[in-house]
Amino acid sequence: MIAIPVEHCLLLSVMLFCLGLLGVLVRRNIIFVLMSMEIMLNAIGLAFVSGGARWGQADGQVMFLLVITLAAAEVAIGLALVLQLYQRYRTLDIETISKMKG
Amino acid sequence: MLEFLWLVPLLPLLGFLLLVLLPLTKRAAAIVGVGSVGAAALLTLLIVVELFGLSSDAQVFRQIYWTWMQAENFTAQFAFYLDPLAAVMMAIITGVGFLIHLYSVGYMDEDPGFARFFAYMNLFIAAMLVLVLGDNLVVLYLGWEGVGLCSYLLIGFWYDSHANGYAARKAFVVTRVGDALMALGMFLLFLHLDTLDIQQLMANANDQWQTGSSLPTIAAALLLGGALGKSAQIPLQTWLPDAMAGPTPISALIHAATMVTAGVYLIARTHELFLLAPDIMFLVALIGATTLFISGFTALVQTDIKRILAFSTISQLGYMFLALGVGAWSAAIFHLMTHAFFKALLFLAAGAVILCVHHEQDIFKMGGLRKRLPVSFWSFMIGGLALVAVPLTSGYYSKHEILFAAAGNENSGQLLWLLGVLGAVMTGLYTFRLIFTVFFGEENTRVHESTVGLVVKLPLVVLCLLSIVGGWFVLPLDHVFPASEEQAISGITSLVTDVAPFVGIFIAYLVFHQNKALADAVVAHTPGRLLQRFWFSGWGFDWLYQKILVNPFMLFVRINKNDIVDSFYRLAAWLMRLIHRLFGLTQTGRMQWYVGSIALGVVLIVGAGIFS
Amino acid sequence: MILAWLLLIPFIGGLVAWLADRKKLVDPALVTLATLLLDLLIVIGFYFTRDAPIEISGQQWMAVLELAWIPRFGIGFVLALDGLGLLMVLLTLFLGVVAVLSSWQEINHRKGFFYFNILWTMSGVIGVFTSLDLFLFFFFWEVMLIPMYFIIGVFGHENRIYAAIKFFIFTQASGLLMLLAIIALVYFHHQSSGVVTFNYFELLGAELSASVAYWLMLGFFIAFITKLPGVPLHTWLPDAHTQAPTAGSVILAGVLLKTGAYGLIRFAVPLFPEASAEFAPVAMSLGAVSIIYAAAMAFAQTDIKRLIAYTSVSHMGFVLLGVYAGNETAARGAVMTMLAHGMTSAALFAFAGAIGQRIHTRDMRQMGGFWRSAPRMGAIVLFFSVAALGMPGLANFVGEFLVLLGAFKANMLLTCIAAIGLILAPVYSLIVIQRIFHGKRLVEKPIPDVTTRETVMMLMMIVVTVGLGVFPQPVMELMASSLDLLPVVAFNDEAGMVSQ
Amino acid sequence: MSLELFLFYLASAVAVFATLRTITCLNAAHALLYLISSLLSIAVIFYLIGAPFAATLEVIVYAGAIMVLFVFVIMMLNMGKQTVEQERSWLNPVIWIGPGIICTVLLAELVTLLVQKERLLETVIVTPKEVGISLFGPYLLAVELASMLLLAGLVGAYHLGRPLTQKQPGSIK
Repeated sequence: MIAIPVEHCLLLSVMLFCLGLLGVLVRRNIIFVLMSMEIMLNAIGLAFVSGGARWGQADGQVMFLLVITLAAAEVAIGLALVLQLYQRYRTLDIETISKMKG
Repeated sequence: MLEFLWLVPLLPLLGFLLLVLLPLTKRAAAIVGVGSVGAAALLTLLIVVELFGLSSDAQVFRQIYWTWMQAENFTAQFAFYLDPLAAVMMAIITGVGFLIHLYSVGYMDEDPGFARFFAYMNLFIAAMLVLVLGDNLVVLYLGWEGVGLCSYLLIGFWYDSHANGYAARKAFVVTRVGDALMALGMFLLFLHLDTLDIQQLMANANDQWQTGSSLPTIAAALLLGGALGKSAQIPLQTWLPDAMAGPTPISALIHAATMVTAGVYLIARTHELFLLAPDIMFLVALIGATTLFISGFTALVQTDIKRILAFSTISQLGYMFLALGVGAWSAAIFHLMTHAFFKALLFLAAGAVILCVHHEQDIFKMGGLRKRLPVSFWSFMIGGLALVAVPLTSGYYSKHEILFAAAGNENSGQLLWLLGVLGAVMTGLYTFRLIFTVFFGEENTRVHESTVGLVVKLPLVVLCLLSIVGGWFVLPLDHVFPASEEQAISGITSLVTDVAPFVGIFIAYLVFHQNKALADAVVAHTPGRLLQRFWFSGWGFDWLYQKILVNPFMLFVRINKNDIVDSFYRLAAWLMRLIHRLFGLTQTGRMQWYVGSIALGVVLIVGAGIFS
Repeated sequence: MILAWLLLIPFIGGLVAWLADRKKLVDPALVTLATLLLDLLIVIGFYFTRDAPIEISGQQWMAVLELAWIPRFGIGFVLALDGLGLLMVLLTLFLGVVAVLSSWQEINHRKGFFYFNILWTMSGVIGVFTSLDLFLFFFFWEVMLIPMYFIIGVFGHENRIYAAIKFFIFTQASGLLMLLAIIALVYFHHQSSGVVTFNYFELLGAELSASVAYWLMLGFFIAFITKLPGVPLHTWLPDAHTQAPTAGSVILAGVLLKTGAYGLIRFAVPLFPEASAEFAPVAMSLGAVSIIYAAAMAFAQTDIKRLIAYTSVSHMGFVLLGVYAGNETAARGAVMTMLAHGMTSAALFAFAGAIGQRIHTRDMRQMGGFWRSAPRMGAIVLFFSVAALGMPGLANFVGEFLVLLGAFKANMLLTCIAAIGLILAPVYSLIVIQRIFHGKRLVEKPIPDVTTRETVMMLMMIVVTVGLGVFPQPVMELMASSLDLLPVVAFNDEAGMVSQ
Repeated sequence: MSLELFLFYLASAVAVFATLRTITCLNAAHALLYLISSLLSIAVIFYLIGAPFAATLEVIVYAGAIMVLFVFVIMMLNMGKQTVEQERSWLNPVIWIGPGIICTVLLAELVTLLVQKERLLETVIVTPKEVGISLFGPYLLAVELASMLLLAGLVGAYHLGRPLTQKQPGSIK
């Protein structure tokens, strides 16, 4: 029994999430976008874990584990794509890759 | 011979089929074309002789071939009905038709469409015979439309010219207006009388309907519509002058002698129905009188020889309608017959003239042809005299019967008579204007005589003869029509009627022969010129129809060529495409734009969750 | 079993034609012609050797085939043939032969696929005319659609994709409405009787509330009137006809439009008699409007195939008028008009195609004076134009006359309006002759006259048209029993308006 | 205020600050370092709220493995001085406005949502054993799926990571 207010944890996670979102929206460098996405995933993980901790259940951490797996896979693919794109376009500007418009 | 009745229309029909299906030489085509009608004429003669040999009560012969259409209580047999009226019509059609066919062999000799011409002519004879022999209105309608079709085909015979095609279509469409009314009349009759067999229909009408009640009036009015169209009476007369675009024998056969009298025949055939509708009877008389009066004036100012005769035909048909309207049925049919003789004669003579002056039809470019073309001249003279009803010619007897009947009619008979007499004066005037201009005066055209051969002359001579003696025939129609009571005609009426044509001839002599400057002087003044132009245009009917019917239709058609209904669907498609484009704009291909949209969506949804 | 063969022969023939072309064995056109002639012979043979009629719920059927298909949902493979169906099948196969003959030289690429589509459309149409299970009916309704879509979209003229998609969207959207109506009908029938069935005979007696019946009737009506087509759902037709290859136009005009009319006669009216009676004045008005509006539109066209397409709309207006007039006279007239229109429009389209092949345009402003070099073609087109304008003695007249005669009994005013169509018919029919065959010659070299193949084809059609026009009675007796369900429609006798 | 609480707030402050720096930093390597410190402080928080297993994972997988990947990639891309200049030009202050508003509003909303609930104060320690039991008990399928995802990621990364050959389209010379 630890007296850390769960909603403070959640508050932190929400703040981190919004910061991550801000990063995704603002940055044009793909590396930074990917990092911001990591931040967001991490914030989600934090929310899961704190929820699980509040009710004393393992599910939160299981979910965190899955999130982390997802993040790992995403980063692996994402970075591979970054390399590939950089090889093709010699830039990391995300706006150069906007051919899929309607 | 009566049992061979079916063969009479069949012979020309077979002729038609042979001419259409086999590639015949010109000679063979002439033999088939003329021969089939000749055979039909011969057969008709035998049949008519046999029919009139029977006692007058038994002069009715019906032949049923097969059931044409049958549904519920409606039955239309394919059947022919021969009575003295049909027999007279049959004789006129095959007789005059044969003569005109014969004439055409000469007239159309150099035409490349020789076989086609005879095919159409034979089909016409067949259809016309079906029309007069039809036992019920549906078979009659078959012939009715058939002759309309042939009329169309023959007016547009020389298809190179668009004007001919237009005239042909105009003829078809204008008469079709009448036909549509007639069809509605048939539907109405069937709805209330449960049959379309003419005899049964008349009997039922007499049984079920009161004289003057609304139903027979409407039905008679609708049938009258059909008759007006076919017989070129006001207001559907405008097609006939244009129909002169066809070869001249056509004008003689179809647009003078036979088809245009179909309306007269229809009314005579259904006279019992018309007797139940006195209002319509009066309307018929009035239309006839007006038509004969108006077209008399129009004929006076025309310059085309065939158009003069065309308006004259309309005018004479007006006399027949006048006769029908006042109940002088026999007189109408009598005039129909004599008119067939002398108007066919006039047209054929005009054709001979036209042929000899290199297809020139303007009478003012002719002149003094009397000596060069004696046969044509005498034919024209005899036909003209019969037309203006000079005593001892056939036209005299028939027209006088009509005028006396009109004078004796209790229903404003004096007015009708007066119009008729004025028309007679006009007839004399325009006929002799034509004759004086074409055949007298100085020559101003080159004439080549050679083309008028025997086949052209023989029909002319026969028709001359008929135009003179035709009036002596006594049509045995007493049993077909109700007897009209003998009217007391005052001496003065009789005298005026007799004198009227001579007045016309005399004026014509003064104005168009003696003192030609007079006519020019009249036209030189503005009112005179305006009047002349008004009359020339046929009293503005064409102009009126053009303005109120044709132009709006054409306008609608031109505006709506791409189908206004489709624009609704096109609008829907356009809207879809617009939406597609608008939504497509959001598809920028920029990841951050998408993420931003998602974030905005989240903001909105969560916001909605909070504030709801 | 004969019915299954009727369906299967063109079905298999289509596959054979495709394979024959792939393997370059025989000309697929020959395969198609043989298939259709075989089918035609079978039908004729069946007609003469048929057994006593089978009676199902008071109606006479010449042949019935009933197999279970998806019993769980009450869907059966039910085929049946009566007089009306027989006439329609005969018309279909006859015009199929005409279509093949008329496109003999027109198609050069992917021939096998073309004839495959033709035969499958035929199969679908025959299915539509024989199936008496609503699910099966809908199935065939779609089967005939898609090959037609390919015929227009792949083998058509310059604007074919647009036309094909328009055709597809119209028929598909309206077909969807019909499907909804069918399912709803089955559902409501299930509600009242507890039986799930798509069977026509059982659904005939479905108890529906008046408003439900009205809506369901509308679903069927819209599907059929789109196909018919009636104003204002006709606009797909001019495009489809104009762009389709000759055979496509022939089949479309001659056969496919008849499925709409057939649907009205077989399904829309008998399934919902009261609702149809209530709706009849509207339907008849649409018919009358179609007649006049399309006639005026036809006159305005300069594209010959478009013109003929609009005349089709006008003629099918008579059918609509006749079906809803609610008496047997008009109904017989409607069926006669269907047959007659099948002949005349198919013949005119065949000629439009033939002329198009000769001078490579459909624009009538570039035609004129063809009579001089092609008098026989002119005569034949003249014949069919005249037939189309309703000349007595030819097939169209019988139909139109009976329709108007019957309709006059039901509604005088509308009949008077429809009679204006009689006046407009020569206006548009004769303009065809005038523009193409009369007048001055505009094309440099003379166009070749009809070939023997075309002459034979046209003589067949002329014989049928004249035969139907002069001796329509045997045909009318054949269809008589099929129309029994139509006159259920009862009218307030407006005729009493002018009674004495 | 207990020690734990103090540590919690301290770690939170570090996390927020580090994250903020991450998204604003111009140099990728510096940003990555900030990110790692943010992740580590979150690991501390995990430990504090009774999830030692998650804290361990956070350190090993996130701050360890994933970030190393980033480091390698940054090294491979050889982002030098000019990239910093580029970043500066890209990070125009104006472009912060729109996303900033959206994020602020979202934050406000989420905070409102959190505040609306009654206060939940306590947390319970969840041992790695419990996590393991539920991982290989009810969540077995999810574990399998995760393994498959990782495999797919592996294969995908291998495939995508191959250097560009001459034949491949889309290259800019």
